[in-house]
Amino acid sequence: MSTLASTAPEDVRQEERLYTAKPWTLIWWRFRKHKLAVASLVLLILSYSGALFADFVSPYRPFDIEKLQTFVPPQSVHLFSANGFEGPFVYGLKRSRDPDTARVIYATDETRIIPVRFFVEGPEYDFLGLIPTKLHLFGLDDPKQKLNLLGTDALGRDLFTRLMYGARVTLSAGLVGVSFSFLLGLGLGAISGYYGGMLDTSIQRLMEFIRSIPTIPLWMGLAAAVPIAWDPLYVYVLITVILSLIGWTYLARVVRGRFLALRNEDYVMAARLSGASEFRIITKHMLPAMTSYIIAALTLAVPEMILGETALSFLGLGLRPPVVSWGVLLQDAQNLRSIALAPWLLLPGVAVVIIVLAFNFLGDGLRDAADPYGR
Amino acid sequence: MAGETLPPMPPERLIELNDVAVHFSLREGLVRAVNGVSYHVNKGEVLGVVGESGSGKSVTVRSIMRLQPKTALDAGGAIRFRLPDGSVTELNRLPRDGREIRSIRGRHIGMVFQEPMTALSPVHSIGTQIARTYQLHTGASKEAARNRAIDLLARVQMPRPREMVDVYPHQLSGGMRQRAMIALALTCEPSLLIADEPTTALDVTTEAQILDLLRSLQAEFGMAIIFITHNFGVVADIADRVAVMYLGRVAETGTVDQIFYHPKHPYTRALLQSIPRLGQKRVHRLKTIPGMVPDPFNIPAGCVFHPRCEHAVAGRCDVAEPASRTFDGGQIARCHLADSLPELVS
Amino acid sequence: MVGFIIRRIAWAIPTLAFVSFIAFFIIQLPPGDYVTAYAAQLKHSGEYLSPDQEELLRQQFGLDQPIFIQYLDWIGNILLHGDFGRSLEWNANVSDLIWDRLGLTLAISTLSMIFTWAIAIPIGVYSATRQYSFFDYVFTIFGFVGKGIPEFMLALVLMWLGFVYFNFDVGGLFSAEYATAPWSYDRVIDMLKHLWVPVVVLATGGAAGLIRVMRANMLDEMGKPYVETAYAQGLSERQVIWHYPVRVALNPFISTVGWALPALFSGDIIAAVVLNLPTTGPLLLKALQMQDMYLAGSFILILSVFTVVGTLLSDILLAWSDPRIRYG
Amino acid sequence: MTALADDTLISVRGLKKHFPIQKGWLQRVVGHVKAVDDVSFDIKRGETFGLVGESGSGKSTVARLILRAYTLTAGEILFRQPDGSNLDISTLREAELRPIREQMQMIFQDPYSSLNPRMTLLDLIGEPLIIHGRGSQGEIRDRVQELLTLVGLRPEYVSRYPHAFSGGQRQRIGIARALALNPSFIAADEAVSALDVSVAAQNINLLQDLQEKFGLTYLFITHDLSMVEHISNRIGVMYVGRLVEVAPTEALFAKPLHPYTEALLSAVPEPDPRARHARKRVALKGEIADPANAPSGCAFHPRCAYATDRCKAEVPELRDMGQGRKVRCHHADGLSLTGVIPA
Repeated sequence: MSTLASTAPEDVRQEERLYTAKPWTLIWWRFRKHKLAVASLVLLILSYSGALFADFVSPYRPFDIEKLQTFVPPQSVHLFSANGFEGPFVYGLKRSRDPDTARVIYATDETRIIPVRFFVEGPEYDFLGLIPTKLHLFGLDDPKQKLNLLGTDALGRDLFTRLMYGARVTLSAGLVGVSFSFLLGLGLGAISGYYGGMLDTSIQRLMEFIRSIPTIPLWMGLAAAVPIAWDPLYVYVLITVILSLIGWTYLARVVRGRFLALRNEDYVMAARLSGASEFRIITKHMLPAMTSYIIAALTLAVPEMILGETALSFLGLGLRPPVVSWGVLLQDAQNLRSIALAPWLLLPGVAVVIIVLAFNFLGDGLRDAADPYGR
Repeated sequence: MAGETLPPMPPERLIELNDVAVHFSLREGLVRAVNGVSYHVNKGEVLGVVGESGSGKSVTVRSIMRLQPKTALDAGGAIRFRLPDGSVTELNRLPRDGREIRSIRGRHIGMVFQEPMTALSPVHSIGTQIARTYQLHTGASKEAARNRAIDLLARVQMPRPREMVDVYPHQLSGGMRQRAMIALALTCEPSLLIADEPTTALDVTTEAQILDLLRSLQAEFGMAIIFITHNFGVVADIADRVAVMYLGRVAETGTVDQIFYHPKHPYTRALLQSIPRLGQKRVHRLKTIPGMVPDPFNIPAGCVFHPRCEHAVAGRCDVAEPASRTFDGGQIARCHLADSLPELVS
Repeated sequence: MVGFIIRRIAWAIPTLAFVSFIAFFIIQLPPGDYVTAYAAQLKHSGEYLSPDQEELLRQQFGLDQPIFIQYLDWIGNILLHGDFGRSLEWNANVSDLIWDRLGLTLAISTLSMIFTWAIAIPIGVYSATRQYSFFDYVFTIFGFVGKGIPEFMLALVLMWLGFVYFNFDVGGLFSAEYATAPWSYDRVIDMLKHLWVPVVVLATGGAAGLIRVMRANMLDEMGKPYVETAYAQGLSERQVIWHYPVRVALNPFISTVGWALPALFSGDIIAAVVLNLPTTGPLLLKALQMQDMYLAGSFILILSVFTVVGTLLSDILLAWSDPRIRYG
Repeated sequence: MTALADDTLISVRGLKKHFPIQKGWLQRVVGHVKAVDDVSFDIKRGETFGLVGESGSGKSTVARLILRAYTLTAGEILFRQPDGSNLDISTLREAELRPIREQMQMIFQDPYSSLNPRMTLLDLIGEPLIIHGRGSQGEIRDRVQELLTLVGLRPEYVSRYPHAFSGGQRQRIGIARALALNPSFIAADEAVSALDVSVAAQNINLLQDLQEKFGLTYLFITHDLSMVEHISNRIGVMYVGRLVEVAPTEALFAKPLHPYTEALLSAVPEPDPRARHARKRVALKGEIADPANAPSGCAFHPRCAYATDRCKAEVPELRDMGQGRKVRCHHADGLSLTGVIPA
């Protein structure tokens, strides 16, 4: 007991805080130490909010065609001009034709300074689908002038705007797909792990079988069977279902493994021997111990779905125009000529890579933090 | 610094540890896992090292083999080992992956680990593992090494050694695996065998078989053994001399009789009294040591055992760390009160 | 061991049967059937089929039979005569179209896999043994990024870089003058010049993943007691690492060989479309886009068979390398 | 159902548990592990019954069967109710078992895995109270604090999580949980084996104090023979799923009747260096048999120095030898075996 007396009261309080911290607090404390994972979390929150408020964040509408503004390169926002500080602005563009190839080329006109304004009026839209408004996060005062942060495509559509709208589809496809897989995986994994026996064996066999089918050809085959004439919304749902049909085995394996491990834990038996009902054991003992692992596994499954959707749409088998998704946007970058002419068309691909990396980092961080009681 | 002033080792001495310290630098702070351990082993002698978990007994023997984890810091002390040609090397000065220490490991010092299940490679047959060691140290042919493996398996009393040589560890029972492990450690007839809790994972009857085997092998090969255990019964069974460790220090060393019948350190006494013995007159309560082993980040000041010691004297035991004191018959205890404790009533 | 292989093969057979059924099912998925599509094609060229004629054709092709009978017909033709049906789009027998391309695909995939392993294993071992060193971090970052970049993206970027900075079209497998030329020494050299791009593209993603797996496995294994035993035997660090933990850490690798090949096939499809390679990928894509279902179904069937066989092979390899499984 | 002697709390009769061995992809049953095979014994009210045996002997399975953690393959478990009647609990369903669970509890070996790390001590120790509706939230909290004090932990620890405690303390938390419902019977499965010597002694003393205070009956399972001698009144020795000998502690240690018991006792390493040469160890040939493939007849015969052809052919019965002793050996009458303590 003299050891206790020799430690400062501050330490004791610290210790007591650790000893009485809730499991999720401990997980959060551990997660916080992964700087990259925390940064990824912030990035993902920003991206998803950007997608949710795409119409507000982007200055234009995704289908606004500007015939005189095709293949405009990304414009950079400046703060200082030759005259000193100006606040955010872009230079005007001078449009001309290359005398040899007759291609349109753009040059910045340093004499024309066009200030970038925040909360400007632009094309009308319904905020969150409810409130009609014209307010946009940023834009130019003069509706004749265009602000193309990431350039434009062959039809003069603003790539930044399309990227934000595309994020809605691509990012949500990951979540929707994962929720489908999750339902399947959790259900079958839990049944398999909890009941065991013949049921477990048959589900195991089924999973083994599904894993022995090459994923992408199967996706492609199924996706190709989706009738072209269908409503884009149906196609979207169907594509995510197809993606999840194959992805669930991984989740089911995680869930089953946890269930099996937990079922044999002494504390679960202790609860049973105290007379706890099946329901109580599952809800009070097993599920709380699994949630953090499942969340980590889900996080790691999202990027697979995003990559799947992008790949299918890129190949023209998934979502098709007029739906805007990152995979659809990348279709424009399929041939060498257009990339050579307008390399910024690859930017949706960069966005995919960043989001996928962020999910991977986040998932890794979560997985490391998932068991705060590791011995 | 200690190395230069140490007296030369007497000729019968095989290995001597002087004031060995091993620390670990962890995120939570510096852990002094081993903090001034001194003991020695003479040729052909069995030293039993006893202590509870966290006493540093395993870390100490790993520093003999220079097998500490990479996070370990050598924090001083000397480990001197006599080679068969009579020369003495200071093991603690050898680089961890150097040629010299490698020529000692497995050849002059063999080691047996606690978990025979995981301590043998799962993807090599036991014969392959033994033969590789033999070839490494003797340059023998494959054929000779295989024969050596069969011979060793026979010597550790494995049934059907000619078949067992091609068997994989997971096909064997715990006791058989431990026999294979011992055969592996004895491949080159080392002069010192380090056994780290070799019987802890085994059942009593198997434990007895392994202890008998070790004893007969020791008579046959004439090697010395450092036998680590937490079981006083096992020590009493096999050791000539005993070192009792507590919190990274040696509390007491002496012959097995001295430790069991005339313990001088209150910790040794308390431990001996806290274990139930067969045929002991039925007592209702066991004697206990109050409190628990402190965690390695909060090692008590003064004598590390004082908070749990029934004889501790305030102002002395909680202030000054006691020095090792030598008594008649070479018994050494680290306690301020070692010669003034009341006689044991047995 | 023999018993194990027999049992394993016995299990592969129902899987193959089921896989083939799925492939057939996919062929049947789009609305309409072969005759509808054939009629549409004829209509395109100005001819017209009456409903009666269509019905007659259906009977002739057995399309009025229940789906299961049709399946038996289809699979029977494949198994007994190697007849995969006819491609409408190419107006040719499917089997004439695919074998050439499959050969090239197999070559590229195998090469990529060897390349992947040659990179991933040493780097994984290095990263694990020098944990938290500078290069460990470099490889870790490579691992993450490599896993995050989809193959087609990498292919696009490589093509763009090659075109803009080296003025060199890295697409295709042959330069224009060799594309249709018969095989010759020069043609092989020309192919090798082009081959590195798909190999790099396919190997990057795979290697990135495998480095991470290898590193994690190695770290796991190196903490195990048998490694300490090996050190205590007097082996040097190099001997210990390559003879013990690497041997064990490779097991999960071996178990993925079977999946690695089909996974490469899958990756190859998309990369090959981008890089315009004369492999199976673009043909399958085209078949799917045109709903040329016999061709597509055959591809799916063959790729699935490869996967099943690959899995079977890796299971056997694993049993061969790990006595715990062999005798388990 | 036969009547129980007045002082008997639990009577186990012909207990069997066979686990199927499944193989292949279709999980066909290719055999059975006879983990427990025809085990019968009584536990008297207020006594400590020790069950010893090597790993794989089935001793833990016996405890789990009595507590009905597993379903039995065969056998009866008679349990005396507080009103004096006895009840066969071997065939009760989970719902019918609930009132029984209040009377019998278990202490686990591993102090780490037996406590849910995501629950506070209040939730952990209070769980049985909540399940059986013992009082309001406030009352449960008071009771948990009382239990903590009882096992020597500070009552203000209620809101801590298990990771705050050392192995020995966790074991005490487990004891407090087992005591929560005032059971009459506790099965302690290797309850102190995982602990350090000095801590094990503290917990053994605690168990003995609690037994005295509440008149508890223990089934004490261990492989540590010195410990079992210290704590038990009577002992059962198991070998490969069968009980080979039952006897009062002193009698068993002084003069075993079964050759296996003799060998087991002689293998115990004694903390007495002078005794090592004085004592003769009974060498056991070979290894403990595999319960999936037990030898014919008496499972011990391949290792037994006294075995005859009869032992190979015929399974011996557990015979009553008088003075509360039972033994499962054909030759028990003719053998004169040596124990490890003076008679």
